[in-house]
Amino acid sequence: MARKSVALTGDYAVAEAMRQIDPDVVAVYPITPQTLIVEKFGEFVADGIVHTEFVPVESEHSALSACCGASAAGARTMTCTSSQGLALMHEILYIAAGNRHPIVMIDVNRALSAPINIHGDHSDTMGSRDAGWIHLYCFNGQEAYDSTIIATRIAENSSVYLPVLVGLDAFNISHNTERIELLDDQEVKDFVGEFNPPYSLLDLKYPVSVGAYFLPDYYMEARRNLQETIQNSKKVIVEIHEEYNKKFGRNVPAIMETYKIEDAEYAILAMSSITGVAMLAADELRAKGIKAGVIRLRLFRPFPAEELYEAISNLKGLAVVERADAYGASCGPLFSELSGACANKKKMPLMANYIIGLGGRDVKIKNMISVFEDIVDNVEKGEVKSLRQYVDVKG
Amino acid sequence: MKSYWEIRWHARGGQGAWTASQFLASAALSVNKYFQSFPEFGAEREGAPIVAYTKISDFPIKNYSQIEEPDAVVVLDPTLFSQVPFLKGLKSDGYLVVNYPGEPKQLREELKVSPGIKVFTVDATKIALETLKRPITNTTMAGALVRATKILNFEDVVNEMIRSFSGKFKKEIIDANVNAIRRAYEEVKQG
Amino acid sequence: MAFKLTELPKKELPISPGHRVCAGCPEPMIIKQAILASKEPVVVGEATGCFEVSSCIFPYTSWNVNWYHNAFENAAAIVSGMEAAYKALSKRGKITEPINFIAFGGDGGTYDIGFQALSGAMERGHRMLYICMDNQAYMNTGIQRSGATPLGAWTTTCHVGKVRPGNVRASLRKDIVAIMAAHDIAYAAQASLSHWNDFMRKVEKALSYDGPSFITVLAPCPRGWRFPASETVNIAKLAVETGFWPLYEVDNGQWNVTFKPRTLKPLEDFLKTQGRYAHLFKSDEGKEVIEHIKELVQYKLNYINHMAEATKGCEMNIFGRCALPDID
Amino acid sequence: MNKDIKRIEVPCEEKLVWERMPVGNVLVGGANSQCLKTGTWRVQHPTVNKEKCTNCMTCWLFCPDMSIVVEKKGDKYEMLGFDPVHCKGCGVCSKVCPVNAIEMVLGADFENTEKPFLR
Repeated sequence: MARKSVALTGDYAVAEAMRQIDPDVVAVYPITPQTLIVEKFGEFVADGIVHTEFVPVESEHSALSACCGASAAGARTMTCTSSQGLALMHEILYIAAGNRHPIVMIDVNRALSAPINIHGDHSDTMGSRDAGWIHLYCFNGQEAYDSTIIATRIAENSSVYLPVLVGLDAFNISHNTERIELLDDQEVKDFVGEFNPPYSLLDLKYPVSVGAYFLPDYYMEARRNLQETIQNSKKVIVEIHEEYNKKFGRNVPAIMETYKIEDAEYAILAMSSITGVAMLAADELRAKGIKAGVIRLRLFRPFPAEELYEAISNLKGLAVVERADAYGASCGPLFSELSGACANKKKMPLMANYIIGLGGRDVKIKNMISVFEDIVDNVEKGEVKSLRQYVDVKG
Repeated sequence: MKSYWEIRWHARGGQGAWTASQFLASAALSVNKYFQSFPEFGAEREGAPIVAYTKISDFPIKNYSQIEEPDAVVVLDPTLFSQVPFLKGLKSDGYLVVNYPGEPKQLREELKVSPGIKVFTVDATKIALETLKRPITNTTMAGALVRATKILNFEDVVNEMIRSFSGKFKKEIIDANVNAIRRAYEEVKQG
Repeated sequence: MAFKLTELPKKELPISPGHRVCAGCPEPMIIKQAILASKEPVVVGEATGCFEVSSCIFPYTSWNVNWYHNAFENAAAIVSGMEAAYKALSKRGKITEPINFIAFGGDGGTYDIGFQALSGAMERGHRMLYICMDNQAYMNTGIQRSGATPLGAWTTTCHVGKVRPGNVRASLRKDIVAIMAAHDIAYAAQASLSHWNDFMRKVEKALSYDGPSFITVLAPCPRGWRFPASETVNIAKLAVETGFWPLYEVDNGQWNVTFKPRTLKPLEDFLKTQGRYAHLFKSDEGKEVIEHIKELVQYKLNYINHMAEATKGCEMNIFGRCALPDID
Repeated sequence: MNKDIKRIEVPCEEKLVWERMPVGNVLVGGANSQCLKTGTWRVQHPTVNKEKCTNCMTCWLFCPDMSIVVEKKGDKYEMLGFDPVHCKGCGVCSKVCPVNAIEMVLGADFENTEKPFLR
């Protein structure tokens, strides 16, 4: 079926998805480069195109707090933020997950201060990775659009009821006008369906107390339960992606996208938009006879340990390329995550960690080629010269 | 015919370079091509020299990095000459399309453009003042670019302009814009 | 409308026994009075604090009304969200019953850490009542100084020492009612649990407006103020009768004194009931501080009276209403 | 505590294992804290002289522990005494009583879990 394609920035594509979902409550605070979403959605509100109660709060902390209140009151709730905004929400991120508020949040991945920088990297969401939210990372504007719709279904699934974060890269995606294929409004409406909340503060027949104080006698049980819930959500995440893809003829990967990995000896594992240049680099290496491939990880939480191991176990060398660093740690967050997930695995490739594209430093094909060359060199020499390296840094 | 184009736009903040870039993108959409259009990610404010990018392709674009070696460079404002190295990275067989009242030869000498690069000039400011009554050269220069590179079919571009302006602007304004882009298309000189 | 005490037990109590606040705690008294004053069902959002941690310790709750706790500094923000959800779901016909939204916070969650969220919620015009249970220090964490701690009072972060006479500050305390009134909300008031009818009428009035409202209620804390648990209500009463805690409201821009003691009792009658002021009576320097407190108390009384005089006839039924038509 | 109002008694003693924690750790059905016997905190307890008592309900309004037992008699409410299971013995009732009908007595009287403290 031929669908309508339009020219939209990544942010506008998200705003369109939000318009079609027509959430009950959206509480937001503006921050570059998320502002285009807020502004566009604000237009829909001003024109009465959506039914949403739009709450333009006075901080991100209050944005997520208001979202929690709205979600606890049984409303379909969304917000969006970026960088410092997500950092300011940090406290409430854990509460939203602990209280099982199925909030969908779009985060335009931007670097954290200091030094202040408004450009793209993943330090913001990586800093919030353990809060109990499901994390989906988008390749482009199309995927940001699709993910916004998919995330709503995942969050509100009765065996999930967890908040979902959708990450798209600052500027390269958020402000990049691309060809976006939209679904019909009715298709989206039918796909997301009605929100059936786990409980509601507005239901006067069944009084609820939400947000109880936990003493040491029950705190661990609550947290253990949350761990199980998010781990089990993977199955639902895959099912909902399959349903979406089948229904609308899409090809949105639930967990990861692999590129020429079947026979690959060397691969780059990365997330979001920078994997495109990695794929182009792999093509160039293959032209030189080096069997290169790429894994784009889309689902970061719950971390798909088995699937990733499956994808990397036959490689000779794996370069984990990240747009985030972990200060004082021995490697970046994705690398430590993967290493932890694969502890005790027998068949592991030689692995090295490459930090790239921090604060919007442009990631080019040649950078990815140099990463491939370095991992090939490591494998040939049989040792990793340095576990963590910085790509394209003056020095 | 090239299946993948990378274009860099030079202007001042407020002159509508990104708008022109996006307009070209939507014209590409109307003929079922793939594209990207994005501003340089800086903190520039109105008046400062700025850069915008367009990528147009027959297949989905995987590359989300900025453009280092454009196939074409478009300059909206001749007063940028002394300040912006807009020849930087331009492919040796690329296209340079400039809002410039003089002959292409003159410009080639003035800027010491290397011989492989095809130089085009058009007095877009004059056209804009005569048609739009304002020195806004963004869509005008899009017309010149299309003539120079044949990246898109010119009538498709005009149709997209009429389509996207309809409903937003009065008929006189649409007509004036169509007139501007058409004149730029016709008056562009190669040398 | 005056409330008839003998008829109040008709209504279900919003909270049940078994909660674990200190004996003689004023907070359950305030919550009880506030919610009993609402004709419509109430949904509560509460900031982290004494009553919050004591009234709902998993797996037990003392709440008979829908109750939501999220964090310390965001009671006003969570209730904004609840109210927005109510509006949205009403618009879609998913909810038809009238509901009043009340946020409860301590003075720390109101004057200090929750101040920004409160200001935002008041300014945006949500239909909610924010009630500050004002015990003038961080009691939940062990009696530390807050922006509400009055001049000269002892707390565990403004000790009485060789060079410091308890809480040192430039004013008696932050004037939270005036700050809230400056948001041009329909209703802001100061109340005391001892004057229950005055307080309940204020709650009723606040809830009658289609917009945000704010009441701060004095909550004498036996542990934090150092007095016997049985004296809670009496001390609240003395605070009113000595002018330390005047009862007034700012109703649609009009300042009104809602209770005027015929003659003010000496301020010492209030101060000497509490261990937090005991040091002031033991030295000449302390007595100087008392004199200064008296001046500040008198200043505030004059200020309120002047405001009442100055705003006479200013009452405008214009605040708090949303001018937007419903868009469907 | 108003006897007219039906309370939902949630089994308090059941130990929850992690698999059975409610979604969002939400407690449903209203107050269930009545099973917590805060009366054990008491070192003194109130007694009421019903001959003086005017059933004005002031003690009922101020009691922080909802431990004033009242019952509807005809169209009026009558104060019957105190809830010995929950009364923490703070003594607020004795201070707010406008007719001095309530007096605090030393001793917790824990054995008394049935009879309200009447004099």
